[in-house]
Amino acid sequence: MTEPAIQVTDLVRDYPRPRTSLLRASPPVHALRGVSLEVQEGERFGIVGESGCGKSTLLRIIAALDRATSGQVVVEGTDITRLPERRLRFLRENLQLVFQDPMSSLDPRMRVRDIIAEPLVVQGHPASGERVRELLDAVGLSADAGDRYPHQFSGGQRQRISIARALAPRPRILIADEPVSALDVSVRAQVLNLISDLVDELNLTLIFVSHDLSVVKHVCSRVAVMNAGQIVETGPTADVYAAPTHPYTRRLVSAIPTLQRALSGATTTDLVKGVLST
Amino acid sequence: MNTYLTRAVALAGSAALLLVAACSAGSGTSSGPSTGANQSLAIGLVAEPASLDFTTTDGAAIPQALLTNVYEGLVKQDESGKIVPDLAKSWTVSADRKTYTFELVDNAKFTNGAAFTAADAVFSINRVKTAWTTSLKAAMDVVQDAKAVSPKQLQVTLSKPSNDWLFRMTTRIGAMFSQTGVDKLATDPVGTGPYKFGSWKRGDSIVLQRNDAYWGTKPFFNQVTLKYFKDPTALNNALLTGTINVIGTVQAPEALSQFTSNTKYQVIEGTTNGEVVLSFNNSRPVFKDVRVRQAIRSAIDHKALLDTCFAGRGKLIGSMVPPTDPWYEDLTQVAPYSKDKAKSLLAAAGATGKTLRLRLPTLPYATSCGQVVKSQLEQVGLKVQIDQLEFPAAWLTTVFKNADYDMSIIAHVEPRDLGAVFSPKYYTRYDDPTLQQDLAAADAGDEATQVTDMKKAARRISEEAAADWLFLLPNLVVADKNITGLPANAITESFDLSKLARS
Amino acid sequence: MNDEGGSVSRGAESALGVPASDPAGRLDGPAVRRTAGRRLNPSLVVGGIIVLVIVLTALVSFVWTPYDATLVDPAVRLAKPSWSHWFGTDKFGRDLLSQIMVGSRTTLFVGLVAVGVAAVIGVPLGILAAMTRRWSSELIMRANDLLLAFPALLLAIMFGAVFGASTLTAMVAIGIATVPSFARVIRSGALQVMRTEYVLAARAAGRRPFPIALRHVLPNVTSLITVQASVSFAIAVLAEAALSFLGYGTPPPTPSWGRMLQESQEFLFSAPRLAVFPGVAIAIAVLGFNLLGDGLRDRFDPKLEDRR
Amino acid sequence: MVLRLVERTAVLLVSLAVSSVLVFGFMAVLPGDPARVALGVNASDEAVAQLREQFGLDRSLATQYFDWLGGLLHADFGTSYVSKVAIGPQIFDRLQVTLWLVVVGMIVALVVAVPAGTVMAARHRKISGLALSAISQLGVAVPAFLAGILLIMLFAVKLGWLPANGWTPPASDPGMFLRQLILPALSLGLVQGAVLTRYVRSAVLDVLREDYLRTARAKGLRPFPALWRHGLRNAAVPVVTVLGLQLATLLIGAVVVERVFVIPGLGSLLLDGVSNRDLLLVQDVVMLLVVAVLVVNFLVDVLYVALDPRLRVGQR
Repeated sequence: MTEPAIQVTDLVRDYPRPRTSLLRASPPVHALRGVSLEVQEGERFGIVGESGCGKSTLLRIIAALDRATSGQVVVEGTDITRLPERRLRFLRENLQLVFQDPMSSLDPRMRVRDIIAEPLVVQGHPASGERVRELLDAVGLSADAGDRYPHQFSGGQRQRISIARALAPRPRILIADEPVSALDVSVRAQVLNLISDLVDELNLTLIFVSHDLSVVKHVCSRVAVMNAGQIVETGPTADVYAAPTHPYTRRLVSAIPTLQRALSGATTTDLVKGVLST
Repeated sequence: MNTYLTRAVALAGSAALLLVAACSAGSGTSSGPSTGANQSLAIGLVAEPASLDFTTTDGAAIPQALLTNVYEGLVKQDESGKIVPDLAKSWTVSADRKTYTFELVDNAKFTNGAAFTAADAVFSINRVKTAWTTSLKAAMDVVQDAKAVSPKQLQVTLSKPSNDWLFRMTTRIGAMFSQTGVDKLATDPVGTGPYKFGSWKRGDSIVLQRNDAYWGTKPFFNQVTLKYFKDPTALNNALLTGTINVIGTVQAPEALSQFTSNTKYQVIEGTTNGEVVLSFNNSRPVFKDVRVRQAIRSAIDHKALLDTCFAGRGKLIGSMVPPTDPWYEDLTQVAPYSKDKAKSLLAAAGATGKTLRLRLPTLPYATSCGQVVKSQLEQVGLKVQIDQLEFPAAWLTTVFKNADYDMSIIAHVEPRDLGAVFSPKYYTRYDDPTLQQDLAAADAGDEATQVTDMKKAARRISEEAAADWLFLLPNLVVADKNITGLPANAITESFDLSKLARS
Repeated sequence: MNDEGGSVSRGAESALGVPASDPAGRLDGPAVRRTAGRRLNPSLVVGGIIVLVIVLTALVSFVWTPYDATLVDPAVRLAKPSWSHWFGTDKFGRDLLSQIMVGSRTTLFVGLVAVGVAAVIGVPLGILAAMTRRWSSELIMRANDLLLAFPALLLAIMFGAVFGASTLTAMVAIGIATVPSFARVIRSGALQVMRTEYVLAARAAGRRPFPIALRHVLPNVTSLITVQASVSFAIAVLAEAALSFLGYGTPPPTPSWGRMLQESQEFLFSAPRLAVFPGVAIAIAVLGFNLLGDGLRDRFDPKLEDRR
Repeated sequence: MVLRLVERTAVLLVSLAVSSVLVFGFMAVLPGDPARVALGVNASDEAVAQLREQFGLDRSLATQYFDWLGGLLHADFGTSYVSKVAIGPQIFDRLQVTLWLVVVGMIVALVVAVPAGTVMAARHRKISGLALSAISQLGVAVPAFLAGILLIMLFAVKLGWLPANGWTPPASDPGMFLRQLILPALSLGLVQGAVLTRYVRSAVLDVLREDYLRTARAKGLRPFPALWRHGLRNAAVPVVTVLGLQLATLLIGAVVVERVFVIPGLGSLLLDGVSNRDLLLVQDVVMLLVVAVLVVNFLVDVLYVALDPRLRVGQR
């Protein structure tokens, strides 16, 4: 293990804001203000923070779906920060994502079979029905699920389809962006366990993002706490959970009882925030 | 209306104009009602002029409004078609029929205050050759010299005898202008007539005011508004709701029933000069064969056609002569309706199954009649393809100028236009030396010769089927019951307002 | 999301983007989702039936009409409705029912040409505007605004003057004038699609922009296209009637409801039925396509669900 | 906000410039030499050449364009090739007429649409709301000229209450002006109102579903007072937008209505110009209409910002 799977150095992402004055440029929105982190191969790394703290932006830059204003992202030894899209093939094969919203993450006009096979088709692998069935099986869906459309599935099942799609090109890195926060409480654990099992089984590097410290604790060995575009604390999950050093982390940890309550139902506001931040 | 309307077609275009032209009576006779009433009248017409200057702008709309009302000529036509005095009290013709001497009225004055003299007449006649730009000016080419013998005597010398010239002097080219009043013809016409130009609300109406300094019998109405309607239904509605008092031009004869059944209105039906012609392009090989032309004439059931596309109003004619011309003869039986004859003629000519392009101007009567013609011709084994060309611009260029057509339908409304229409230079491309000889003889001879020769010419084009004459447009006028002085026939270019009155 | 910026202009624009023909005006909602198992709404059913009837009538008219629709028969002109002529005849003695039947072909032709032209140009433009970068997108939408300033009827009249009046030229002009509303609506829909996570997933899988447009964006804006097409269809039918009234519409002898209405004018008093039949036909057709559009929109737009 | 105004103004100016090039270009590629068209089929080449010189058509296209544009900026619309009369005063006259028609038509549309749309939304589950919806659907389906013809038949010809057509300037006879204005304004406004009604309905429905209105109703306010106090301002935003767009439709709808009611407005001027091939006149009128639409869109945009406090801040 000579090099980290992902190395992020001093990442900054500003969004322009429309001018409101003739004379001065408007101050930009600072989504990321100098984020650095390292994820080792095979590690399960959690990122936790409130909605709007920059988690999603960070993930997108790591996945080369967005571009940094400054800073550097190195994935498996390659600096992807300035690479043009056509030279990102290795990244597209080795790094996949699972998204938060089970409603929006699957194209409603495609059959599940085609959804799962999409990365394979795009990357020129022979899109064998064999592989799709294998993946459906791996995420716990029956083989005939491939013939159906996403709207015929529940939220939890859709998330399983998302996971199957992410795993299709046999990636080495899996990024999960709040994969369970939009799900019913009853199925959250199932999906979490599925991710956890698959990561073990396939020996993946996992980056797991959540606003919910307790969920992260359940899955990840190491965690970074983000607030307002910055990482305020990094460390083994257990340590951070047990002895938070940063005031913000302390607040998060102390809020867990409330979160417990949230888990049992009163999640509307959180969810709305979550939806708005994406 | 554009300047490029030539001769007959000029008027033809706006079906209306022709329909309306009212005829004028001798103004010397004092049969009109007394003036002094401060009454006004509104007349609904169809085509609005684009300009008030008919010396540079073609089209029937301007003389319809201004001739005999604002402008007067030396002579004019009465309702029976006879040429009678106007600004000339009398005239004599020399023995060689080349010199005309006119005695002018004494007290005529232009509305700009200037007196009308022989010098103005010379100026007006010469100005046709120099300043006019419309194609109608050609009728003045025959004039060799015009001179003022005295302020009230005018002498005009022609280069060759021409009956037609004096007749043309009753039309717009004979209009008398003031030497000091031709600066703003397009917007401020100056003439000697019973009315003077009042105002013009473009897109809406022209107002004429009574000329209180008029030399002849002053008109009854103090003010006449000529209101223009593009839409025939709107025109009818305007009369029904009292916005206007007279429909000068009924464009939708089918709608007449609502007036005939109503005692508040009078409907006047007479004739016009407007022959609705199904014209053939005689330069096309298929039409060089007289049998094809005759077949088409026989194939058309004119009575049914008139009933269908003009509600049966109008008159059937067999040649290019309206009943108001002295040389009129009923020629409708030259080519009686017979499908069998048409079929056999076509078969003999080997033209059965041929496709003909009927290129119609976008005018209501042409569109209507075209569909009937198509249907009737197809029943005898011809194929007809209808094209619509926007009138005036597209039709004039394609059909009239370039003769790129097989058949067309248009009303030729200029008076006495037989010779002009059936000529090799015209869009009919009708090249017939015999006809030209007859016409030349008619123009040069005395009045009796003229009638004989014109009859010959009219019969010849009918027998040769130079075209088919679908019908003669009727003069359909609807007015409030109490309006008097409306002429039955419309055979001049103007809508004569001078004799109108309210009883 | 890097176009989170210019929200002011976007907001204003997408609201402006609601075409004059988008009565519910909710096209910027997440119409990209499909919800199944909804009960049929009355607009959709009624509109669908009307449109179906028109299409069937047009099809039937190819093989059968009571009479030849262009056959002139002076003997029966202006006949009142009877067993032999259900709707009566016009001044040429042509059977009105046959003309109405054949006229439905013209109506469909009119709509198909206009909507076809608008969709073929407008849909790609809208998608392009949604997927390209700010300045080029801005350029497309500004050009679009500019085109919007050239009213349809005006374009049709000018085209008629230049190329000669025909149904085709008039409707190409109407189609071109309809491009902006298509482009706007499709753009706002495509922007929504571009924000979805399945597009992100496709990008993460390495899909390039063009395949994304084809595989994901286009299929997911088809509902918008259908709605817009249906509403534009209604507008085209109205435009043809107006153009016929002005003399720039379908030339004779092709039967057209618009021209029938125009020709009926001089009979308003003596035979009003001549105006009634084509007038009602036009109104029903427009109603049908509008209802269909509304129905489709309601069906595709889950936000509207709680309104019903 | 100031910046936004500047930006919009810049866009407007560029749009105006581009559209002037388009309009000029379209006229320039029209088949037919304007001078020949004006003089007619039989004109001699010399006469055509002379007229070309007189109209300045012998100069380069660029010179002609800038000359035309320069004229427009000084409100000089040039002289008609056909009637030889200055175009500016004509356009100005006709524009006044059309503006009356459009503005009053718009007022009619608003007076119809706002209450009807609000009722339709507030009672969208009730019979009265559905009935109104059905009526508005029918209204949208009727061509404006047909509505005009029907109104004339009923109110002018059958009942004789109002004149069937015609136009009197307000200054010369205000009573007649109003009587003649009623029917055309109604036929323009009712049809447009039917379209607008449906926007009002959907805007009000949106507002009705907003939380603050639910709160207001929860507090016991009845639906209409609740709407009145809280909703209409918010509903006004999309409605104003549509209204702006409709103004363009109205301008063109006026062309047809002017024909039905024999009103000497801009529309009839345009149609006459087209059929007379009075190219410069057509060019001027088209340009004027395009300018009007662009400027209205601009104003709507500005108004939009003013009406919506959220947008005023410049952020969501």
